[in-house]
Amino acid sequence: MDIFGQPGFAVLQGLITGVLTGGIYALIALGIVIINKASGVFNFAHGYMMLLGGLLFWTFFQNQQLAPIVAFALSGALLAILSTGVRYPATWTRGGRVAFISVAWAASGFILLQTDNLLLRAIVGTALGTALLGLLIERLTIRPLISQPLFTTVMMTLVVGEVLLGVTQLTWGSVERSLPIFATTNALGLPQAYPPIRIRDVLGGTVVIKTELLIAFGIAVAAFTGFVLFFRYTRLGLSMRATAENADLAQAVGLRVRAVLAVAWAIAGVLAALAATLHGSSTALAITLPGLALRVFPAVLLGGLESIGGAFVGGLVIGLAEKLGTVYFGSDVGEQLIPFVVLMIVLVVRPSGLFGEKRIERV
Amino acid sequence: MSANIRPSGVFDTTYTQEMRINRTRFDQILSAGFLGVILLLPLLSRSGPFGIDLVQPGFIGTVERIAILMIAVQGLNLLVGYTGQITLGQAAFMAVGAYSTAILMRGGVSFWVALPLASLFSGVVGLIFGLPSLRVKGFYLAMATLAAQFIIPWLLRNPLAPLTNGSSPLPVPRADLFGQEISGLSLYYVLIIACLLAMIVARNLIRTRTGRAFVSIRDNDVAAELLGINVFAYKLRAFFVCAVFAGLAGGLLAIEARSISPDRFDLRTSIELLAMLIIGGAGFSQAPIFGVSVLAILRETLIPGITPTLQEWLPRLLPFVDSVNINAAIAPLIFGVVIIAFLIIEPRGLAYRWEIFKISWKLRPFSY
Amino acid sequence: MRTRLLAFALVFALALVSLSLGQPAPTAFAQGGMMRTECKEDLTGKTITLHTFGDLSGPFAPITQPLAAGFADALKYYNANGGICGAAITLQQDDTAGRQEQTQSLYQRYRAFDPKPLMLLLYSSADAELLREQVADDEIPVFLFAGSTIGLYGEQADTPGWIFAGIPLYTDQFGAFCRWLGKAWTTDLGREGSPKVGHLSWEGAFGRSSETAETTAYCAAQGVEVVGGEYFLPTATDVTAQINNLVSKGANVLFTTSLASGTALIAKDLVTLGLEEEVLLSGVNWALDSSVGLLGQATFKPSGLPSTDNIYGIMPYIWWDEPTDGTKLVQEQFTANQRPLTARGISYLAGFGAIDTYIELITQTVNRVGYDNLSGAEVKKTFETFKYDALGGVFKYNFAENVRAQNSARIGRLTYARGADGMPIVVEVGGNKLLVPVVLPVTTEFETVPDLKPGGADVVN
Amino acid sequence: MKQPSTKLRVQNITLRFGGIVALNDVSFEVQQGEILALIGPNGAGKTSCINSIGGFYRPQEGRIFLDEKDVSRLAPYQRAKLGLSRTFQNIALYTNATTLDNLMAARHIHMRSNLLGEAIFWGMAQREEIKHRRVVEEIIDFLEMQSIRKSIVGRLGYGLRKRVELGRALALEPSLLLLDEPMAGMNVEEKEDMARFILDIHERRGVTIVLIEHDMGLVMDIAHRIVVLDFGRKIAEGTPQEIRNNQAVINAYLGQAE
Repeated sequence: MDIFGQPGFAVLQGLITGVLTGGIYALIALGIVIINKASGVFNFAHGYMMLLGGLLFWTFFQNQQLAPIVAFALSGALLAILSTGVRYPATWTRGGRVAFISVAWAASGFILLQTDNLLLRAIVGTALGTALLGLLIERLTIRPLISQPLFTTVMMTLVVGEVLLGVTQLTWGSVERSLPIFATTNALGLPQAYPPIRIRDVLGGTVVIKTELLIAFGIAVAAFTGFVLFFRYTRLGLSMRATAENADLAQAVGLRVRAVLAVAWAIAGVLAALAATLHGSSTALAITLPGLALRVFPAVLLGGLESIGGAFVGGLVIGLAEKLGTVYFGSDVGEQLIPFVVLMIVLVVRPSGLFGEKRIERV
Repeated sequence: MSANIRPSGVFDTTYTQEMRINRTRFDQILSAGFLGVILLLPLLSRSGPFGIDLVQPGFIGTVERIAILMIAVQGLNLLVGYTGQITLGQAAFMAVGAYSTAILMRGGVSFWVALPLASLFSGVVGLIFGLPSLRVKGFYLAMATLAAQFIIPWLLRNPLAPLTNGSSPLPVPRADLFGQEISGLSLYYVLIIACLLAMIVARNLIRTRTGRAFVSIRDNDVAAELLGINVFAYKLRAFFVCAVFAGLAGGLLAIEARSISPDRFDLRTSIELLAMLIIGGAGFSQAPIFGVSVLAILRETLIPGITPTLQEWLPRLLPFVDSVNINAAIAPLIFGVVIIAFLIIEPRGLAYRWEIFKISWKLRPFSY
Repeated sequence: MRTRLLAFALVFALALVSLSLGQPAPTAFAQGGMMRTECKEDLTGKTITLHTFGDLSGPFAPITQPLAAGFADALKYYNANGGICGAAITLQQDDTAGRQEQTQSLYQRYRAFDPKPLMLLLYSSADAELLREQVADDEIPVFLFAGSTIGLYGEQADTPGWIFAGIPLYTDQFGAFCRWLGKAWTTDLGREGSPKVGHLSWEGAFGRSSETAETTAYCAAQGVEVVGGEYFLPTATDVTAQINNLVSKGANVLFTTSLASGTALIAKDLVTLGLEEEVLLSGVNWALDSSVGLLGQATFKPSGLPSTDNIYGIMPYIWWDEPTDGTKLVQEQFTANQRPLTARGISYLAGFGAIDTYIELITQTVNRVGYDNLSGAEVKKTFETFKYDALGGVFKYNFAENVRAQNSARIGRLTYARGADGMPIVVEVGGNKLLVPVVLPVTTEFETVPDLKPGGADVVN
Repeated sequence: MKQPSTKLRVQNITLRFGGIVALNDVSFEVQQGEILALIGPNGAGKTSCINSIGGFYRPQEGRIFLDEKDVSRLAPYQRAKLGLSRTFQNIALYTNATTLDNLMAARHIHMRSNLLGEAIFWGMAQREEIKHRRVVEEIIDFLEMQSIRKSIVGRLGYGLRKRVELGRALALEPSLLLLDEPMAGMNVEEKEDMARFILDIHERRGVTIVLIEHDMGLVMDIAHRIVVLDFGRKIAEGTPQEIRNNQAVINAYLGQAE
């Protein structure tokens, strides 16, 4: 059975894979949107943050002892975030706060140095590492640019990417690494990816759903739901929204705007690592990873620069457009041209994107 | 900035005199001296006719590339620095110029005809990608040019492959002048003179009607409109001029490299051109001179110079570093750190510092 | 065959164990054991530099970084064993990050060195293609460890020819594969119908290099139909759509011209789609690299072996697991320098071999013209009729008029080392369990590959 | 009832921003060579009216005629070419440029050089530069700005900046000049200077002027006729004498209920 001249199952396959890879795109887009929402900076370095985050995850996931100094630095970052970046409920006493922070600190240190559960160690270590990375980038490169023209911040994030590339090269080199996190152990004792879900005899062929992509998609959806709830119901989330709305006003009513910006960068760092890990688990972690973020920029604009829901929809649409484009026109059109054609169309037809706020700069 | 500070003892008696680029003896000597050194450089190297070994022959190549990049960066300066529009697609417009030049020359057209035609064509392509500036500006416009940076190489790779060899490089025939092949020394002078002319043209545009319209748009586009300036038309004009410069640079690159491929004109090249502009000082006519020189010399002379030392010492300082990786890591690291330092310490760039220096020099000893 | 395989596996497993324990196995090989031309001149006290640059940090980096390790270990070994007729070899090496801009500027720097480089060692098709005209102008011969037809012969097999390739041209590799496929399809491979090949490769000069009008026509003459090509970006997450496209055009063989992660991704998605039996995966020599075999180990076929098991391709050299003097030497140095398992691929071998080749090349040139007359032009002259078995036959060079690329190859197959019980051998490196990728020759004799450059001898009209 | 001497005709314009009506069916005419003052309390719609005439806002209803030519659909730059020029309530100068450059920028519509000519500069473009430089110098002399010719505008005092802006508006050689509160925030001396310049412009250059001003004394002195706006409606029109005695105007200003 053909759909517009292509075998139906192939089209369906394209649809499914498109949506699922779109989930990873959406996560990447979310990281970019969060920074843009909080500080009005479009982070061109996001792809490189992904690369660094993914490699951090890989490092922690290896069955090797961690140098205590690394654990110390990372739990130090946690300590810093918990004691300055977070607003605790007013009902908490000072003692309660100190106790909470100490317990969290000790627990992270323990996990990093002692646990046998590599996945847990990798998650904790990467989250802390990339949060620290986000904080450092914000503090060292973005904050000094307050009140500089847009052009300067664009340039800055582009260049931060260069530096991160240098750091990853220096530390990890450019060997490709496989990251089998969604895997069981097979008869030989090797990690083996979960078998794909096969649906036979649909529209004239077999349609396959890749399990790791499905899991990645699920995690992406969960992360999105988490963020929507976070922005809606937590104090920190609310103050981020307020800051995004009007930084001066937020400052005037006593919100710690700088802390909010820093937290946004930290969150974006964690999201970058998450996206990189999910992507890496389905192929490999390679030095070319930042190129993936480039293809997600159209998704961000399509959804709207400041819209979290938009990032999700944008990611899915770009994922779909790529795969369907490949099915119908071949991969040179699908993957290399379509995202950017979508970008041009969005800019001409509806620059604010599908869900973006209308207050964009217009001529 | 400097226009209102005149060195004492210099009085302009005619408007013509006042409009000169080099208005003082000091400026004139400096410019002439600078130009003289540049023109003499290849004669002082081992490969020159006199066999004097004062200048590293490798440095001549660096100067050639500086000349080419300066043209591209000056175009960018007109669009970004003077008109205030961001573009991330300058390398793609260079690609259009380079490929058009090469294709025309392969078709038997003389280089001297092909180059201007290619530049103009590149300008037209620039105009097309400037069209979104009717509706969007600032960051959104930057994104449109980012799309150009991907769509143009795609066109070169795929539908235009019969003309361009697709992803593979396209050989470029040698350019000639009166039957004489342009290579070595003559290539050097062709590039330097082209660069010089481009700088003068840019300077002329800046100090006349178009330049004032560009600056009006950058500083306050609403007021510009009310002064009778068709803002959209002038933005397009800026895109056109910018891409013409890029096309010129691309065409020269084609005859210098004699082989071009789409990879040569990637996003990172565009970013580097922008970085050169910022370091030089966007919105100052000397920006390309400073920016391109600093980054090109950093990349081609300084970084290779320190790499061996780092290869020896870094693994000892940082135990996790493998010396094999240093070669690859060092260029992006140093490049990135230098540009970040510039963005934080002097976002207005070297040309701005230079102006300040010139003023305090002219006003010495009372520079307050 | 079976016992030999077993023997390789055991030797290899032992080597790996000693590697993971970090104990060097010290036995030195005399350089003379490699059948090197004897020196007529003693160059002790002199220094000869080998110049090389390429993509160490860009998309080709996974392949090129072990190459750098190979250079380093070979230099150490050969300098300790006499260098070039007593002269010490130094290495001038730089990174282009896969950027043409950088290639151009590095080249200009290199060509201005005093003394001018005697030879440039390159390993990227795109670099060779970019510099093709310029090296001819500057009279610097290039030894290229890639098979770029355009780089060597230009668009119409025209001059200049200053570039010499250490592996067969990708067009010729594909031709050789077709020739074998046409014969082996129903016999050795036991398949039905006729072979139909789809190209599925990386976007770029390298990836697109084997699909040309000449190769398509030649393959058709061998009874192999080329149904089309799909080119994906190195960042692609998934190629199921591309595979479906090609399969729906009738492809039952995929041929890839991409490096490790590209090939591994195709292998994985073939398994995902359940096409691993139906569709034969094959590629140029890079598809048979251990980097592919290592990366492919996340997905397994129903048979229990990794998705990258049984990839067919061109094998223009002797592989690590074949016991020759050359491979033994390389394995020893590899172990002695505690290189990681991930580096045990073609690049390390190539890096080592390149140094060996350079020594021989310069030795022959010095013997012919004397040390004081060494120049790029003279080295090129040596190249033009260069016949040499590098590393005692690991790489066989046989250049002649109009043959500037290595031109003999076997068909090989990537699989995994098995123990006596027929089960794959699992080793533990750095806490991770791994299967050991091995490459086995399918056809044992080296055969001359067809000449499919534009205007080449075997081009079908 | 068309008269050839009508310079500007505003015909039933209504301007809405979302639900807010900024101008409601406003009509008035400006005769050739007169000074018309537009007055009204804050928020009456005076600036909206000027912006509509200048083309910055597009009224949803109504039409605007300049020299009996319908300009309602024209972009601001096209209206400028027809001889319309203006100053802003909050000065909109190019603050990083010199006075001279600001004025030269306003010569744009009178210049004829093209890209190619400018690129070469010597010859036509240079002659043109000099020609227009002379015009600008005349204006500088006229507005007594010789001493600040080459000063960066951003560093000038408020009163001087207002004067530079007036100069820039004049450099367009307009036939109709819209002045949005040219004397706001000035001291008495500066106001007197400005009033003198406005009268000079009117007399010596024959420019028709529409003026928004709060200083009633001044308005009554220099305006020939006055249009009064309140809550986006025109509530009165007439000579200063008539306006002074108009009950609706008095109520509007004193806030009495009608």
